[in-house]
Amino acid sequence: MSDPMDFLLLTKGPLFNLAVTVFALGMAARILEILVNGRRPNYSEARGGQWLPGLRTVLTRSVADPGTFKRAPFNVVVGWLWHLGFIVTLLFFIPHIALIKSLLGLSWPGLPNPVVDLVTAVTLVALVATLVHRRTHRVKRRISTPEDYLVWTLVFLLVLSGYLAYNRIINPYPLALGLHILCAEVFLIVLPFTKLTHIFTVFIARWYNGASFGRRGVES
Amino acid sequence: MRVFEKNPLEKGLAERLREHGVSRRGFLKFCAATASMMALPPAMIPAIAAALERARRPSVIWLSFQECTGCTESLTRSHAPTVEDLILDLISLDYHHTLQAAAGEAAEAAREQAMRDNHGQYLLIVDGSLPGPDANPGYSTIAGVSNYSMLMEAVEGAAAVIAVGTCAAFGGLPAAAPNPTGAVSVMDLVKDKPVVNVSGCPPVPMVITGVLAHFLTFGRLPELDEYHRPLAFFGQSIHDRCYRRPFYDKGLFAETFDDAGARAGWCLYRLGCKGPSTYNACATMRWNAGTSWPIEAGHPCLGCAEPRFWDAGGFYVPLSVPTGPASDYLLAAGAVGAVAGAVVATKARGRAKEEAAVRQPVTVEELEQKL
Amino acid sequence: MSERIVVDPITRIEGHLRIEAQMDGVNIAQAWSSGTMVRGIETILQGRDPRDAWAFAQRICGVCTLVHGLAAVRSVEDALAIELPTNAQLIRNLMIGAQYVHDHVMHFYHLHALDWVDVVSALSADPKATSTLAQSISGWSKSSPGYFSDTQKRLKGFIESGQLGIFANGYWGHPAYKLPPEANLMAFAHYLEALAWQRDAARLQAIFGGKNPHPNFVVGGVACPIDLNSDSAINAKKLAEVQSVIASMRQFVDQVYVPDTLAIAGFYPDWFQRGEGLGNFMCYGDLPATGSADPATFLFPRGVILNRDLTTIHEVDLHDDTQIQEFVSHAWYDYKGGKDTGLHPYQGETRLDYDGRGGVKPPYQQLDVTDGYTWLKAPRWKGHAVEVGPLARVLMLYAQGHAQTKELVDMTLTTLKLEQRALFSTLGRTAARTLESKIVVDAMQGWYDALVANIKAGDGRTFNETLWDPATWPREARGAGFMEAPRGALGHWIVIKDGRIDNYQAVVPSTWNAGPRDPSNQPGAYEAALADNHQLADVKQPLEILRTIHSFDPCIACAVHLVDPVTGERIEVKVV
Amino acid sequence: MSATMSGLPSIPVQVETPAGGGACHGNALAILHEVRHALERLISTGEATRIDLHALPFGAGDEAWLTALLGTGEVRATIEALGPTSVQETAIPGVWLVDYHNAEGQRLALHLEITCIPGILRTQCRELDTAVATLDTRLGAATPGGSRPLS
Repeated sequence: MSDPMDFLLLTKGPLFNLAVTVFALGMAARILEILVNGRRPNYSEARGGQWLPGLRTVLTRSVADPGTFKRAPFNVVVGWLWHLGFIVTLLFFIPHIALIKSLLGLSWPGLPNPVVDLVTAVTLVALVATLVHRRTHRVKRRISTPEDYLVWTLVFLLVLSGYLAYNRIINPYPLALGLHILCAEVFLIVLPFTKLTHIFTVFIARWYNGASFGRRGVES
Repeated sequence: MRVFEKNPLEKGLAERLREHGVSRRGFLKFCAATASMMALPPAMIPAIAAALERARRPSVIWLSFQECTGCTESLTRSHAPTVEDLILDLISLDYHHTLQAAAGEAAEAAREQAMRDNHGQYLLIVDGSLPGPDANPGYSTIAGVSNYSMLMEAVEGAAAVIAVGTCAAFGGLPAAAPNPTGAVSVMDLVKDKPVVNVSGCPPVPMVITGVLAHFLTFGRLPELDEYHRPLAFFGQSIHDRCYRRPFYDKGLFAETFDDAGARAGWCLYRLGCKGPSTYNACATMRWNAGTSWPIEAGHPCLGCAEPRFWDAGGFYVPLSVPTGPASDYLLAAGAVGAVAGAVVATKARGRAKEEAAVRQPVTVEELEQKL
Repeated sequence: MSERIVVDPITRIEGHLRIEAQMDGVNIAQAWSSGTMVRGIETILQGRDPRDAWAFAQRICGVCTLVHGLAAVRSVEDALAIELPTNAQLIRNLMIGAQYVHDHVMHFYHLHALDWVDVVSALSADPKATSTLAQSISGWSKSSPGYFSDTQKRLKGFIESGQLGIFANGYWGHPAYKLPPEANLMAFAHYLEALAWQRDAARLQAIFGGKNPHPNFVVGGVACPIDLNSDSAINAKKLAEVQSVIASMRQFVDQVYVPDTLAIAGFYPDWFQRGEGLGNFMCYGDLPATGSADPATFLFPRGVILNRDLTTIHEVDLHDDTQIQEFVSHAWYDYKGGKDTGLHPYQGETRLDYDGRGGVKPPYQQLDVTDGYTWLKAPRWKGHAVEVGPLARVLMLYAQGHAQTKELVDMTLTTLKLEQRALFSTLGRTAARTLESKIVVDAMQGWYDALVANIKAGDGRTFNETLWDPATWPREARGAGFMEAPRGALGHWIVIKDGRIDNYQAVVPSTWNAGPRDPSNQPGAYEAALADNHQLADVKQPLEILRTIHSFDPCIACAVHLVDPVTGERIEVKVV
Repeated sequence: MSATMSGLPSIPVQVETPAGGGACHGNALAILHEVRHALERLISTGEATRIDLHALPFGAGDEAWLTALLGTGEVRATIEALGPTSVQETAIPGVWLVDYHNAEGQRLALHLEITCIPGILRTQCRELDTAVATLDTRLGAATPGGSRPLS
């Protein structure tokens, strides 16, 4: 595909449809499976409610406990940084909101572009730091799988291509935008089949945990 | 590409102007306007003056194929140089359907004469796409001759070809899906001659005359981008040069026509503006002697200088929105996935239920008794 | 055997037109009009967002650059019953008005004038006498001997350069040129002045529509908001610019265009006696005072005149499928129901069939006029071939007793010492174009005043948002958008299904005028006009054909169109 | 304030605040910085600079804002050649606005010149060759019975 405009139209049209299809199929199947399956039945007598503890855990697990923080402050801070950065750029950049509105009909106010731009830059730095950390930390290096690196690469390329397109570092723009969309499409396609699924399942998992503890009358 | 060698007796531009009573100051002013039109820095004015001193009128043959005459209309809106200055002083427009006096055989004879007299030296301008060599030649003919034959015959002796307008440059409207007449662009067919694409639907008038002036001044074509468009005019996107850009950066957008944002001149991105992906000179040169341009008049940029802009998504749909019915795919695939997931899960659950059915609950007391 | 004259390309028009005339001695016995280029815009429109349709349709033509865009917008508004804010209506009227005046002046000076004006003869004019002539017919300021002397000098320098450019091979010295050198010089000066003037006139559309050619429109109103305190909206400064453009238009029409038309026409009285053609005239009407739903409020009335009978105006209904129909018996298309059937635009269907319908393989010398011979269809109103355009409008206004029209027509006839019958002729058509420009340019001032008054009264609305979102539309809708384009009655028909264009068709002025014969062998307006009392002084230089054809102001890209087969049958096309 | 200095009101400066505010879209400010550099260059090396304001993405109010800020200086000239060209020194010495129009009054170009005297104001050496002849003709016409140059 030599023509940038053709490339952009390919990514905005057929490839996007394909990506969305794979993503929706995979993700819906996985979530439904989780929800319908539920947990393994717990036949013991409930010693407390499930809902409140479930919700509470969703919140409390989002903050690292002091022990974890002390042991691995870098993981906590940098991890937080780029997760938050990713969410902010994804959900509060105006062109993304326009895209989501076209898909789901939902819309909300966005952030000024320079703010999103800054957040993106911070996210990129944090992502690089994460990788360096993963490579230099002995234990972490040992436990890292190829999937970890694949996922890191996808996230990094996605954010980087967006940054390059917005700042017009790659030209012409249709090429830059097409590359960014292509990254997003690869991201969407692998999402349901890798640990990226946690974007959608993390809160379900936490709720399950909290609920399960709650039933046992334990606070998690 | 020296085209000015033919008639050494012919006078240079400065001399011709002086004979019309135009002073040296007038000539310098003409050069200043020319520099501005060619998007060259004012420091170039002395060089332009020196070149124009010697410039002679090159022969220009203008072929119109599958077009709407919007490009010619646009040319007549040029105010520097004006179309009358252009055709009387700067070029010799030897064939042009809309403007020429001659018709029928006499018109074709004028074209053939100019092609013979200026062989290898004339500029060929084309507006409109044309049915390709594999399409039915009857889809577009002039004087009983197919557009394809006429183009190829005229290209043969041309010094260079300027494709004016998005149709000639990229196929444009006739080539929009499903391209009912098999329309192609000039560049699709002309491989052995330099081709300049002056895209736009229509192009900014000063961009057409700017390219002509460049050829006239320097005897060669300007520097081109990857689409063969002159960089001086197509080097930057509408978005980068848009006076509403600060609003884009601040996140201030018109949500509909005639809301408070629209009235205050906020960014038109959400109304579908294709400015970010469109490279053209509208934002700086503006239209109709600097009167306005589409975004200034409240309408999002259609992206008309880009290839395939007709098929690049709705004109009122934001640039970031996919062109296909992606939300339908999302819904359908989501539903299918959900069913599949549910079926798999239900099966698993069925097993769990079976197990639960044969389960024999025990209490602590029973357990203790058994033990 | 009598001779067949071919004029291809007909130049100084929009698009690609070929005329073939069968001679009977020096007389034209029969003529055939052929549009030789097709693009298939209506096919391209199918399946797209109706709100985008205007941009596609607008590119049908870059000369009448406004009309197809607006007709498309109106077709959607008609289908969805969208009401326009007052300001939007007035702004559109101003843009339409500017289109008329700009287009008519350019037609007269740049497309038509060289049929009557011998540029080379201007070289022998006396600038002083030219000045006296110019001052005797008008108070236009550029009329000094020095001015005409400079113009002549410039022309002389140009011709002596040996490169005649656009004036090369004109029929200079043809015996049918009757103007004295001084009138030729004056007209040539005005040829150049009109080029300059039109640039200024085009600015009105740029102010409201962002650019000209091809200004922008939006379904439900206009895109330009009004806010007197904003730099980015129609503000006091822009309104003042609009006023100054209107003033310059009025001045040019009053002091140059009208006097020149009368002066030139005065030398060609015989051209008020030929080129009449059909004698049937049709208008859709336009320039509404309020919405486009009620023709009674239009400046240009709607109706049909048959057989020059100005006492009976027949009613036109665009939605009635027995009234407007298109035939392809002599066009390079095929109909499912056979080539002799007529179809209303809502049911319109067409298949490009050049080879099957008599198209001659290029390069060719002569068309096969017994079968298909053009890319234009033959539209008919209740089976009648009708002429559309300025003459139709002026006759309609005259028939309805429009005071200004009566005054202008009667003044023209008196000045030129002509009977009312002279209107039905080649120059009658040209004069009607001039007179209606005067009517429109005067009306523009009225719309401008109304716009300013409305804004002052506190109404700044320019856009009706209620039906913008396709989710609010009915599943199916259909509408007819009409215009009185400068060249005549224009209609766009749209069928909308599930928010997309299901079918689209345009029947345009030049299809009515330049169309071919129909199944009953009735000729189109061009063909009939050429067969009316035309003698060629020199068959090698068919200037007379140009005069009559140009009097219609052909716009052929407009006229050629097609609709996709409603069936799945596809044109064999190689998509590259 | 010393007696030799004139009071502020007598300095021909005219700064108008743009109506409605917000007219400056940012590009005018950048130009002013460029003008400042050009002035320094003019002072230190004598090199003149021309800036083509037409080639810049100005918003509807930018140009008015910029010209208002630069103000109006003492010199104003109009040149009639291929339509009017107005030359106006701004309130900043050495900064000139040169506004080229065609015969129809449409603007061809708008330049900011940072120089001691804009080139277009100077008499053109190329035209001096006709100067003596032109004067002779006029002298001849003005003197009854004709006159021959003394030389």
